[in-house]
Amino acid sequence: MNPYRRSPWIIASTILVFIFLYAPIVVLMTFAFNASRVNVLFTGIIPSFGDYQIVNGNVTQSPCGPFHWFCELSKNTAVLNAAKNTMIVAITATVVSTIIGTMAALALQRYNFRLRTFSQISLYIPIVIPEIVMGIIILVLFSQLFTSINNVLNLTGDARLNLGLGTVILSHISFMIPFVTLVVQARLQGLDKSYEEAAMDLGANEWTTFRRVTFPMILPGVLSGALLAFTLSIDDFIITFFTNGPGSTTLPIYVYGLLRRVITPELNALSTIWILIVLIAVFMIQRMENRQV
Amino acid sequence: GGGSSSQQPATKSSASGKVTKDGFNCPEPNPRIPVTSTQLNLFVWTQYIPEDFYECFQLVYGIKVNYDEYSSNEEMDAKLQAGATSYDLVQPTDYTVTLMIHQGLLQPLDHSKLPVLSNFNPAYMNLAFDPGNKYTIPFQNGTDAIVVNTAKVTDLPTSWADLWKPEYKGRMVFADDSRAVIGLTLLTLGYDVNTTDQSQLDQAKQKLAQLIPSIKKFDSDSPSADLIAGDVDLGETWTGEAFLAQAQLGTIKFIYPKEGVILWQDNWAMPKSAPHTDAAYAWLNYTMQGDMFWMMLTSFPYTNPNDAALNYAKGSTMQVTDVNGSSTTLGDVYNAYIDSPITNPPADVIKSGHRIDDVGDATPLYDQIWTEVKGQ
Amino acid sequence: MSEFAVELQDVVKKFITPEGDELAAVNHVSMQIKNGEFFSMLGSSGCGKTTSLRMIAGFEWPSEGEVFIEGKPMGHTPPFQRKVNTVFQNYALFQHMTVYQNVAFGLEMEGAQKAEIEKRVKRALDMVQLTGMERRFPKQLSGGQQQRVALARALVKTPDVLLLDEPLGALDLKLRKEMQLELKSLQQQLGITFIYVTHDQEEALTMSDRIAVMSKGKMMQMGTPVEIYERPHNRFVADFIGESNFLEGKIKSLSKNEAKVFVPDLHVELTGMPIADDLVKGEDVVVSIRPEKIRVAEQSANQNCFEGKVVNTVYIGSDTHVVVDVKGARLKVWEQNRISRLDPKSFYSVGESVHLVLMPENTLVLKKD
Amino acid sequence: MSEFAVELQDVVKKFITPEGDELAAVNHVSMQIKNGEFFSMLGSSGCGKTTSLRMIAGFEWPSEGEVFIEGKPMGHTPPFQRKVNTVFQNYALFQHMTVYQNVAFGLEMEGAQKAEIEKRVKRALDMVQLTGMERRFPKQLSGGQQQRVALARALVKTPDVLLLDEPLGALDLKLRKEMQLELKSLQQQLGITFIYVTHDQEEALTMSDRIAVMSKGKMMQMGTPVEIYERPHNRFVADFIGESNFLEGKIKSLSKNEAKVFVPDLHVELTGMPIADDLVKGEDVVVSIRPEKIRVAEQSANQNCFEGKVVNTVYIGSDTHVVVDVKGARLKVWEQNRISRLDPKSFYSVGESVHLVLMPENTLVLKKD
Amino acid sequence: MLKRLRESKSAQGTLLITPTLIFMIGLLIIPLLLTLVVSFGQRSADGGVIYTFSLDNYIRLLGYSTDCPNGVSSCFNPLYLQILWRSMALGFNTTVLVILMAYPLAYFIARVKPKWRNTFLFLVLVPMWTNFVIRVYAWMMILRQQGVINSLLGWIAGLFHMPFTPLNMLYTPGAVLVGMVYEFLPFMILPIYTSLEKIENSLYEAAADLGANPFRTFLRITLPLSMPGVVAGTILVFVPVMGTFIVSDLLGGAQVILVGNLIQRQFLDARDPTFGSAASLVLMVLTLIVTYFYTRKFGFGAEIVA
Ligand SMILES: Nc1ncnc2c1ncn2[C@@H]1O[C@H](COP(=O)(O)OP(=O)(O)OP(=O)(O)O)[C@@H](O)[C@H]1O
Ligand SMILES: Nc1ncnc2c1ncn2[C@@H]1O[C@H](COP(=O)(O)OP(=O)(O)OP(=O)(O)O)[C@@H](O)[C@H]1O
Ligand SMILES: [Mg+2]
Ligand SMILES: [Mg+2]
Repeated sequence: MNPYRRSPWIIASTILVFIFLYAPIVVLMTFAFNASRVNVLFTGIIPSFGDYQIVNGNVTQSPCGPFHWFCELSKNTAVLNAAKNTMIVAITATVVSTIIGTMAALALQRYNFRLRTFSQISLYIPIVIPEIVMGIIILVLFSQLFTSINNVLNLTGDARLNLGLGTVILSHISFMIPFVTLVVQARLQGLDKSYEEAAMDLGANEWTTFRRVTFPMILPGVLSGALLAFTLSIDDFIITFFTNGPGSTTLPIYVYGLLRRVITPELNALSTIWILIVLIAVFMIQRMENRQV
Repeated sequence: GGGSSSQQPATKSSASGKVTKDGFNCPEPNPRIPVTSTQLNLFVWTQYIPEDFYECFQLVYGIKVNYDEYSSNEEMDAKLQAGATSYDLVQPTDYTVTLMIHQGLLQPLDHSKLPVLSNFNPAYMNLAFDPGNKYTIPFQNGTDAIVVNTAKVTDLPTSWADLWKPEYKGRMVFADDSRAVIGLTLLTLGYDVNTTDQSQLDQAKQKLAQLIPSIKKFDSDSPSADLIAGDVDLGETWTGEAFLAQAQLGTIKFIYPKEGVILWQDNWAMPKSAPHTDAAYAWLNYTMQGDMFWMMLTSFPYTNPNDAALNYAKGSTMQVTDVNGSSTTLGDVYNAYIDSPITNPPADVIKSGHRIDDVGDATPLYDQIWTEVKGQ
Repeated sequence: MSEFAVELQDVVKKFITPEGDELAAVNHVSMQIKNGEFFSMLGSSGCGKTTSLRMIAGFEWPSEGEVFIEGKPMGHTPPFQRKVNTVFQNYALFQHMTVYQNVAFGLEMEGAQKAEIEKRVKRALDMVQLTGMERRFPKQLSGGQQQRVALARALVKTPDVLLLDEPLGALDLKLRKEMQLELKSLQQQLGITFIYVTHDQEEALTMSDRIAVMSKGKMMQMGTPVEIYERPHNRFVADFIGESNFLEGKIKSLSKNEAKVFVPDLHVELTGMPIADDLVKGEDVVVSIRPEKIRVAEQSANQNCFEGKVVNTVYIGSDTHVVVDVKGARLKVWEQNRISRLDPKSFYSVGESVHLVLMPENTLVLKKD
Repeated sequence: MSEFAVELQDVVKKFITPEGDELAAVNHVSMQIKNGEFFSMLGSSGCGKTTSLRMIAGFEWPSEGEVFIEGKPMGHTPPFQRKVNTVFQNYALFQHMTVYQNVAFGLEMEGAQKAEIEKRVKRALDMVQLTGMERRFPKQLSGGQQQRVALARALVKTPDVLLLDEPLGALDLKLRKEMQLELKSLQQQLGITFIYVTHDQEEALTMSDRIAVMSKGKMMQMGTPVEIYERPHNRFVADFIGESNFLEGKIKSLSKNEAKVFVPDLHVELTGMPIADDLVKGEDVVVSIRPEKIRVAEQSANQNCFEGKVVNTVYIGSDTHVVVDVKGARLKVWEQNRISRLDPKSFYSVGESVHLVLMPENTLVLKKD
Repeated sequence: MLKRLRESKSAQGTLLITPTLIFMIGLLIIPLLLTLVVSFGQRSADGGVIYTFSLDNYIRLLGYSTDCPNGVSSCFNPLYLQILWRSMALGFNTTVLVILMAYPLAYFIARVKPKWRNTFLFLVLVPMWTNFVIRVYAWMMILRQQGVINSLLGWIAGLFHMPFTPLNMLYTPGAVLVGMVYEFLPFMILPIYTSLEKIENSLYEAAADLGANPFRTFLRITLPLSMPGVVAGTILVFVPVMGTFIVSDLLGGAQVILVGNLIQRQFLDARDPTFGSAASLVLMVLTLIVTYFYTRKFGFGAEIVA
């Protein structure tokens, strides 16, 4: 250990950066208790419990008191539905892209084949392509595809293939794969091949080797890849907008539309709950890990 | 959602006895239209439709309503043009209608299936963008005019031209809408808002170039927020935002400029590819009945073209919550609507108003101007 | 079952180096390894030991030639279908599994019964004296212990052939010596064929039944430790295995088991034992003499005897290494410290003159290459 | 300038182990290292060698006691202000710098002139025979070459003291032997003080002027190689340095330089040389005899002579290690293979009976601990 | 069959990569070829595409236009180059700031006890799991004239009875920068962390041993060795920043046009997909080249999170 690691500068700047990261979050959470419906300025916390009362745009009294907006949220089917869709998309896409991406990483890192360089390069496309272009081209593709399929199978009415959560998920997967792959690749580079060889040597076939040895060892990489992908997915607006269909509105789309009207504190309430859940989860995991070691 | 309005059960004869979550007793559709489809897909402006519309329609017709939302005509048009085929109804604003007709994205409406047409105020029918309402029926409309916070601004602008005054520098908000802003610039020069004349446009560009630096924010989302928060003091905005801002901040004033306002109207239209036309007709007729459409008044402070709705609301004692969420009677809401020059502009304002229309090949010119003045 | 546990027939393994040119890591190598034999591969770094081993284990496939196990040609048979097991140089223990799980892994792969597994794992761990460590994770073990786990993990499969790639490379001298004995006795009691890669020649000499000395992908010599050490086929082997004094010279006369060689450095003729059969009169050769085989005599003897001066002595505990200058040629001489003196250097003080006797039977005549 | 290059006064270094309990990695160690001396620390893994070195270099600070360099107490002086340099076990070369840049780094830190730097780097690289490799990056070098770069990087600073932590640990035997010679001659021509950590005892014996043998954080013995090997203070040293036969016994009689010890295993009395001064009559002791110092005689000699049976012989090239059973006690005997025979085992065939002579001056009597 | 697969490593590799290729080729590369075709086309009156082969769009991008004021036949106006330049400037500033903020944090995380590292990495990511717009709104609320900061300052000023005029922060380039930095910070922290975490302590010790004080150790050892991480982060930050515009619209008051706006407007307001395609292709190819060059040089896959 070197005696200089704990430089006060580092610690100071670290604290500052964390403040920078969390200041908006704190504000955002505070506004979840905002009395003002319009939610532009903070007009104080909803003072008292009781029947719903509102005086020129400021909630003065609510059955739920300060937690008025949390109650409203629980009633707001639109938001909840959007949130649900977002989760469905994010989770499905993350799972799938993590699997596919990991496979790709294995291929690129452990095997030699003709399309190697090509694949590696093609993986950078989603990173550099402007979102709107990706959104529109994918939409064009789907609609062409669907129209032709519908004509071939002459499907009609609701039987027709259409935009929806499915198309959103597919397009999300396609821009999430590269991030997973690159991260897992990084991990694989660090992982000595001899572990896999040892497993095979002991009689494990390719699949078992992966399941029992490779995967557990690259798990951290896979997880962080999945996290990155997840982070990108739950926030995506443009691509989702073009590829979604009736009834598949996600949170970003919903909220983005709300810009045109009032962003009521309900959304702050939503974010607040979500963040708390995640934070708690994180510390639970941390606790468990510490117990293991 | 933002639009949901909570009422006591209506004591109307036509009540169906079917009641929504918010306790609204859905009226019977009249006439009831025979429908075979079991679904309806809408592509609508974000948060532009009261929850109860969806619920009631489902309750009385048993048709499930799926909807997608967009926040600009261009997005909607782009998506349909790119081949989104599943929508039964969309809500284009006037100039977009012309465009979509050209693009062949819309199908003509069968007026025989639209008895509801009689509900509308003729002033909002048969407009230039769709003569004879071949493709569209009105939904809501409003104006773009000057908004001012009288508490902060002493000498009030009376014309678009006034906005060029140096004292407003850095205090103004404008819609982030090339057509509207270039349009009003053209007006100050005495030109038509839809001109395609190169030299006129060049002059407009010069003039606009002087305005841009003194604009603090371009905002087509919610300029009201900045007005309320005091980050801007005046600018150009549209009916709904002005009304919202005023509701929060009494000192907000909506001024109709000398050169004339810019008029706009959102309409219902039916894409060619609509899979459930029958359900779509049912929806149009049902939701625009007077005893349904009044809901727009309580949560969407725009100019309402639906006389039946206005009449229904007039003097009604029904308990409702208004735009600010405070509860009053529907009658009062009606009065507020009628009395407000924002939602109910004087007739001459409407008459002297201008409408943005599609300019076809000239569109890139407008965009070019916008890009240049902003990119300077 | 074939008499050979493993056989390499004229095997070649080519690699494309990072620079892009082709490299024959193993170059036309053939060897037969008998059942139950302790067979070592010896050679300097990069000579192709690991590669050969990997081809037997099935991690690499020969570019040419064929590998036979139990007389069956292996072709592209994957590792998990070969009845050989490997102990890896870096142990390659599964970090996320306990000692027990590591050892059990191989048996689970065979689909053995739980009870059966438990029994055999226990026996294997006893064998390597790790009982009680079952629950530990590899990183909680010392180097030597990890090494044992790797061993147990391979042994528990009771393979016909066990491949070991420098298993003791990472251990310190003391521990290495212990493990050498353990390995040897294990091999003897189990009667498994060991193929053992090392670059520590003393290790190879002490443990092996037979040794293969490799260099640059080629097989230099194969034989028992004694053959390798006492009858090296060429200078490389003589030099790589143990130390040697080399004197260049020219063959003057030649008989079946004696060669007279003129050594210009010493301006004398030496009688030595010709190694290669195809030596011819007048050929340039090197004479190799092991430092421990040079006798130091008080007074001159008649044959192959030289006077020299001690130029340096190094005390290494059990022996003293003396460097003697004979007419300008430096000869290494190892003397055992058979008497305990506080200054054994005085044994031979620098500058002192001594007589060295190079006995013909200790003097090997090798081809010059 | 003080006579001692480095001095440790009663130094203690405590660590908190991962398990949370306190561990004295170095436990009240004192040593004086003279200027220009080649000083080695020897000990099994984990005995505190590296820690001691790191305290001298300044990477760790003593929990108790004081480190002096050139007679000055170091206290918490940071490494970059101490005139010692270190050659790290894993070399710790800067991967992103060329060989030249690596070596130049230290001089730049001193703010030396460009020309000056060039001159000295060149000299340093010559010294370690790396001229021509300036432009290479560390990963383009072999282990031995990297090792030399690390050396040059430290030497170029012309430190008063050079600390080397198992610098040859990673190299293979052949290369290690070469580097040992190079290091030794470098040290002699530069006259720098070397403090050399190793766990290879042969290395320590061949290279060092003095050796410190450590165990479990404690200093066991400090002295010249010969002292350490020929006069170990206790059983640990005798065992750790080289090999020994140990026989337990009881002192029967005692004089200044001779002790009569009864050895129950052999039912005899041995005469040996008492090591510790405070041995007393009747005390339990161990008698230690080096295997190379046991004479094998054809016919029985009178004193300290035993008959035994050969139970095992191991051929290691230069020597043959014979294990002889004397009345149930196993004695290791090393015989040099002074004659080249194709089967030197026949030298001593298993089961053959031999006479062993343990000469008193080779027989050390140690405290039993 | 299985046997043959088993015996051909390249077959296995191909099998593993296939799903990825299906996605990449199916959903990206083929459509991209379409855009290429479109970019050579011409705009039709109602915003459709007339398929021809004309380079007009690309020429126009370079700033040569055929319709000019006062009837000149052709004129040069580097408008789009300026916009590109502006976007790059923003991207550059953002990246630099992000690096400055991310580095110490990454360094800190790389040096805490291993068991805590994951937690800190999580804490870095969590803010990004709130909704983007809500986040930006939070910033607006902080920066407004009557926002958090101004209130705080006002209060402090009040304590000292000083006159205080609210700072004008929202809708300024500064605000845009803050927002951008905030949005992209994690994407820089993760890669830098990984590369720092790989550096062995002995290197720091070696440097100290050779006489380098902590500061110079940082300059000469730590920084260079973490460069791959910085580069990887730069790609993950700079490239997207070039394409985004929502932050600048919301926090900057949409006063300027960036490449992102430009492309967006072509597909929407201007309804000129041909020009839009051309613009985006140029942008992509530029960034793709840079990215590939960098990644080849520094191995960027190896440097994102691990
Ligand atoms: N996968 C590979 N690609 C390219 N070259 C390789 C590969 N594996 C080994 N080589 C080369 O083949 C030669 C022999 O390598 P090998 O590992 O068999 O040597 P070794 O005898 O085991 O050396 P060591 O004693 O250092 O382990 C070396 O020059 C090495 O660089
Ligand atoms: N930073 C530390 N924290 C806790 N314990 C430590 C630390 N450094 C060393 N130790 C412990 O101190 C003891 C001595 O370590 P040291 O590295 O000095 O041994 P060594 O003689 O160098 O061993 P080796 O020959 O294996 O290098 C060991 O038990 C080690 O576990
Ligand atoms: Mg090897
Ligand atoms: Mg050490």
